[in-house]
Amino acid sequence: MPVITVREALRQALHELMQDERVFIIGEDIGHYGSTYGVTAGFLEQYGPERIRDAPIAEAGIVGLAIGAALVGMRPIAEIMSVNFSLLAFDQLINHAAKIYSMFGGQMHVPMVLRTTNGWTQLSATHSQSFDVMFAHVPGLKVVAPATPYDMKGLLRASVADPDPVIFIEHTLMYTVKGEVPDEPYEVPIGRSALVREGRHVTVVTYSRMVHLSLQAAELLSREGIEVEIVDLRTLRPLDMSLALASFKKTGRGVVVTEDWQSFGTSAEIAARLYEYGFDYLDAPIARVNFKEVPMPYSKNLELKTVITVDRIATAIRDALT
Amino acid sequence: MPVITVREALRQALHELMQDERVFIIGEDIGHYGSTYGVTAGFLEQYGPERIRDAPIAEAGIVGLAIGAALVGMRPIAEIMSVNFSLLAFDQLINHAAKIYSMFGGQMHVPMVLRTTNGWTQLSATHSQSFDVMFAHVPGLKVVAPATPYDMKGLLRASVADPDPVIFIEHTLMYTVKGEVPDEPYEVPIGRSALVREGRHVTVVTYSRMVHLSLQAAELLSREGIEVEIVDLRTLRPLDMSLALASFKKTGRGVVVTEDWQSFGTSAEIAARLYEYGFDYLDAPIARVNFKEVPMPYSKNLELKTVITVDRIATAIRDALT
Amino acid sequence: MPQDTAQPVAAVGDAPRPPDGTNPALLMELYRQMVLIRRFEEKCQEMYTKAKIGGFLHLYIGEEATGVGAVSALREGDHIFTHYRDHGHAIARGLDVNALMAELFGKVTGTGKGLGGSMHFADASKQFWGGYALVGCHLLLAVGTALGDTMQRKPGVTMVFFGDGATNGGEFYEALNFAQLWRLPVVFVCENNLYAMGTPLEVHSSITEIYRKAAAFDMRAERVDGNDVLVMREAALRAVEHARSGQGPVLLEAMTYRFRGHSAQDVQKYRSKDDVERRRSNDPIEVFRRQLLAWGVASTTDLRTLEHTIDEQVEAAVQFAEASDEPGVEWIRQSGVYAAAIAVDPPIHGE
Amino acid sequence: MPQDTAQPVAAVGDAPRPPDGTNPALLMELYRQMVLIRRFEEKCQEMYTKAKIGGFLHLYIGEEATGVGAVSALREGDHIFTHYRDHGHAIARGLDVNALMAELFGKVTGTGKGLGGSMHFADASKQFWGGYALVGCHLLLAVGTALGDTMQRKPGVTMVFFGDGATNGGEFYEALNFAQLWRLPVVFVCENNLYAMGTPLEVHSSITEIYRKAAAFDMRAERVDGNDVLVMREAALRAVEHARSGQGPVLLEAMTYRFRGHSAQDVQKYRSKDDVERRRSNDPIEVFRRQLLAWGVASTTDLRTLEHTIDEQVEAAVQFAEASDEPGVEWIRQSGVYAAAIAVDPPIHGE
Ligand SMILES: Cc1ncc(C[n+]2csc(CCOP(=O)(O)OP(=O)(O)O)c2C)c(N)n1
Ligand SMILES: Cc1ncc(C[n+]2csc(CCOP(=O)(O)OP(=O)(O)O)c2C)c(N)n1
Ligand SMILES: [Mg+2]
Ligand SMILES: [Mg+2]
Repeated sequence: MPVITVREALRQALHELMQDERVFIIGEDIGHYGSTYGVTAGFLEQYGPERIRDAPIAEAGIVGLAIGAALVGMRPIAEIMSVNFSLLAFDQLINHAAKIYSMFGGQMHVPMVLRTTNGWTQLSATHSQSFDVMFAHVPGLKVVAPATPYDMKGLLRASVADPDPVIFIEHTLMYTVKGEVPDEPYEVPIGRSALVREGRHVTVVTYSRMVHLSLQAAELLSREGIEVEIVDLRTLRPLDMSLALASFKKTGRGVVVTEDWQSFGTSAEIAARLYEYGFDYLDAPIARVNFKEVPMPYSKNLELKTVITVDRIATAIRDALT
Repeated sequence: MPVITVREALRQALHELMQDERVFIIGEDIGHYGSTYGVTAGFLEQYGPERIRDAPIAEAGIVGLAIGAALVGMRPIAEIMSVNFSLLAFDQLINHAAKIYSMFGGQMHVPMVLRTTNGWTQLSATHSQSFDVMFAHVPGLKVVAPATPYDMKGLLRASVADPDPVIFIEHTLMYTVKGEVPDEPYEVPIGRSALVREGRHVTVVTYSRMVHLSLQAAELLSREGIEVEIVDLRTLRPLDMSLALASFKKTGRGVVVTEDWQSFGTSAEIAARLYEYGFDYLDAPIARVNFKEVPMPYSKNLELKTVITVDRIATAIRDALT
Repeated sequence: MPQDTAQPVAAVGDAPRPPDGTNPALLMELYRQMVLIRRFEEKCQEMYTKAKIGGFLHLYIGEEATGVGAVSALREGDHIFTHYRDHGHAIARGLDVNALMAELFGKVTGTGKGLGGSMHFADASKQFWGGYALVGCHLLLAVGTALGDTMQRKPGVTMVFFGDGATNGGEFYEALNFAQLWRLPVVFVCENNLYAMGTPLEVHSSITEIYRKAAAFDMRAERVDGNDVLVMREAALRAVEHARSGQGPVLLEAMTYRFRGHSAQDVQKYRSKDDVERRRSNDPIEVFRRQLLAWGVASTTDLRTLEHTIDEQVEAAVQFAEASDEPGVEWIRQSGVYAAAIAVDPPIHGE
Repeated sequence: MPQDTAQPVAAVGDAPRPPDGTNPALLMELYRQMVLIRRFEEKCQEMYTKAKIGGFLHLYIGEEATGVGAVSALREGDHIFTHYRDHGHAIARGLDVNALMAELFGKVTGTGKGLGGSMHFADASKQFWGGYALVGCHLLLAVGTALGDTMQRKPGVTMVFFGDGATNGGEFYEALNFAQLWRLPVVFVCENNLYAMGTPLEVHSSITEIYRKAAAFDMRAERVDGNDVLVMREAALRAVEHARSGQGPVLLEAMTYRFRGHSAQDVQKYRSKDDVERRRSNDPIEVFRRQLLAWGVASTTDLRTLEHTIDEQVEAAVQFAEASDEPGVEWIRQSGVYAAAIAVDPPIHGE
């Protein structure tokens, strides 16, 4: 199977999806500029300005228009280049996209996808956040955050095919991550977690970029005789805990790694579920590894102390075993 | 001590605060209309339009202006009449109010308060939500959600006196709740939970309106010989778990009651902390009582099945003991 | 230049005969709709007092000419979005009055199966995409359907209703910019009833001639007398034609007035009884009724008969709503939340 | 009427002598600031390439006349807000160049102790309230300081900078409405450099004369040549005077152009090298330099000496930044998050 980057996998998926006339892309700087992270570079030239819609800087508008177009049979892919800007579209996402199906008694539905990115690299406090927990909290939204090129392609296709609004979360530091991806079209189902590494001593539950850091930590620890099992959630809503719980029953020890602030963040729900459903197998408190709870500092030195490193994960795993 | 309603307690606090020339109130329909929930009724007449500022329907604007005014020495109290509309101001709250102190290296701070309301009563999907978890997740914000008239007055005063941005969450179904409130000014400190009922069998951790329903459930259960201890968190960020943990060490059993969706909601963090820090005292999984995870239906019948009732709390407590 | 696109206030229709192109049947139909809205709303108030209806109730009484005139300019295939004050637009678009009353009663036979209530009337089969309760935020959805239609080469026009208060929020301006930038077929109808809840127009908006806000986008705009159903209809026809022919969106500012409070809770401190009485003397239904009689379109008996039929229709709607069942618990399961619910293990709380 | 408040494009300052009220010292000061900005920015680019500076870097090269001219119209007690492209405004306001470079290096001697970086220069002591990175959203804060000043009967004027791209987001309009509604002393300065990142003006905005957007609020507005520092200054003086005298806010649209990419990452696919070269021939610094020489304000030697001093100053700033310490870990504790941190038990994660 060809080995390609996350960026390439997303491009493949988008090219395939653009074969469907109902699909179009709307977002800032996706066309003339050439795409902030290169995902849609060349698309304007290939598909034209009607289907690659460079939008004004109006995030509420981008999402609102996508919802409206979805109501009348289109399959819009809206892009908000950084999740930090998505706060401006929260009303459209939470009060509109997430509600329309249910509030009108199932008469209509909103098959739109919002592609957006988490990420950081000395971008300071307002450009380095994750709002995963805010999206995942909202019934009516589906929330997908894949980690591998394979899942990126398969889940993006599944998201666009899905009749409900999907928040599709990428990561700026993951576009160059490589992996095997079949050339042909395929879908990875929304709402299914994946076992990405087998082990018997401890269960790590994680998703998105932290899958890769957890894998690296596991490699380190393997040399110390610690065998880590890793579950990639892939989807946050609905949340499939079945594999994580199965693993936890085996290991009795859990570490949850999520790239957001700890308090009231995604790791709280994941840990709470492990405790609730894995109660009889609990051998130790479940550890949580997260950002330090501060607005991200610009200074590289401090930033690296705020974010999650392979070392911090490895330490948390070691601690969980003692 | 005089017994007054939550509404009266808030009015007292606001009248006292208005003695400080730096304080003003900005929000929709707080003046001419007479205030949606009556809290500022008569204020326009008493303090005039310069300090009781009826704002256009522009929630981002209301919060943004409050931030700016706070920077130059005012003590703005912004009001968003329903938390459901606050999504429109999320960027101002999260990317601005919460960041300014830290991002500029402590040069300036934002002493503003946002008063807003949770609540429901056949208001359907977009007017019945709680976003407590979203606020509580954000370092840089302080998040207060009192339950009693006494705490409403004392915490509102503390919030306005605080140099940092505070989200002050009221509840539309609580304005008529009564309790003892001293006439004179006093403050209740932000970040301190309270023990509101002593018991020895089970610990209920909750806040805001659910304190009252939990108290009612406790009365019911008391007749069955079950003595429930109840901790009112009062503040969500920073989260003071000391009393809850002390109680949990005694009872080994916990029930978390929060009026929001369960998945990725406030109860997840509260439960996770009980598990983490109370691990050695755990006798049973901690129960969580929440809204059903659906957009709120209008139909009264379904709404009552979606929200939390005294009965549901009582049942959860009984279950936690078996 | 902006001012070129703006028209003076149209005069109240006091012409000696109906305008060209309005035949008696059409005139009677407009009258029927206006009266049906009025009687429906009066019944709602009654049912609210009896606690048959809950939540917020925003009545359209006094504004009937605006909704009826505007919606009459649309045809099948066109789209409507509106706000929480949506009863009038729904009835004008021909939504089933039984289903509307059932919706208010929270019954499964309601337009939204009782899930939405007063603020969320909708009928997808009529492309009446619903009433929305976040002031001004639905305008963006309306621009979206217009975009979708355009991309699919469909001839539909989208009409969206909102109040004067909705023209200060950012979404209003974002919507106008998108619509004009991409020349989308949207007719924005601002119902200027002089108040946003209890806040007077001049207190909430830096300019009080709302149509002039379109100047920021070089958008065609017009202020019209929304109290006169025929004037409103003419203006809407012009606007719809402009939009449908690919010339871009239009902003219509309809001058109107609500005779009741903002919602059933409103005690109306912000205006006097006298103010309201003065406006009532210009009741759009009375004005139109006098015209119909003067023009010989109908006799007093004709109108009485019609009004009687309408009363019966509204009464029947109440019976229908009363007799209907409540929605089932599937609506508070995931199957009521998603078009394609996904089962997971352990299940989502609430299953 | 809206058009009355709008002025024609002011002509490029090609007058045979400097305008009244500009003495040689002032002219030299303006020139010094422009050159300092240019050299500072060039040095930033160099340091970015050397990885001394990280994150996003948005240079002000080509736009110096706008920021310098506008800021020169302010006095002590006035306020400034700006966007992420904030270096020029900070230097024009007299922020310490050493501290600015240290900020870019992420050092504790930086204006924001190294917490903010390039996008977040600030100096509260100069009421330079900072650079903000959410396009258009800081305009509301600026209206807020103006409100605060007004309520405290202080004579301050708030000036806020933003780009052409920022005039399509809802916050821009909300800000203008609040400012005009309450007649607040705000000068909105739109730096129209014809692109929002890589999206051309006519692709993102339904009208390309940004100043005309003020018509929606009856706000005074003017389009000026932001390439000519004296023209810019004159317009800003008029606007500030208007605002300070209680007549309300003003929107200035400054026509300008950036010679570099949007940020250091930009490969500028959206415009040709030729386009940029053509604009470079009208470099605002060169234009002003020629004027100073022609007017006899300075000799070539004077200017060279000045430029040399500036080079040394920038070099010294690099040395200063390099030699400074990194911020301490207290900034990633709660004490670095809150003006009044509250200790709780168990402590917040990260303590
Ligand atoms: C975003 C938002 N803010 C505030 C409200 C509360 N609210 C509901 S209706 C209303 C007044 C709207 O006035 P207008 O737009 O003039 O419409 P009208 O009710 O007069 O028809 C307000 C403030 C809301 N529903 N949504
Ligand atoms: C709300 C928001 N949306 C998008 C962005 C990404 N972004 C940063 S600068 C920019 C372009 C802004 O253009 P303009 O306002 O013209 O200012 P200029 O950079 O040209 O000075 C964009 C889209 C952002 N920072 N904030
Ligand atoms: Mg109104
Ligand atoms: Mg620009």
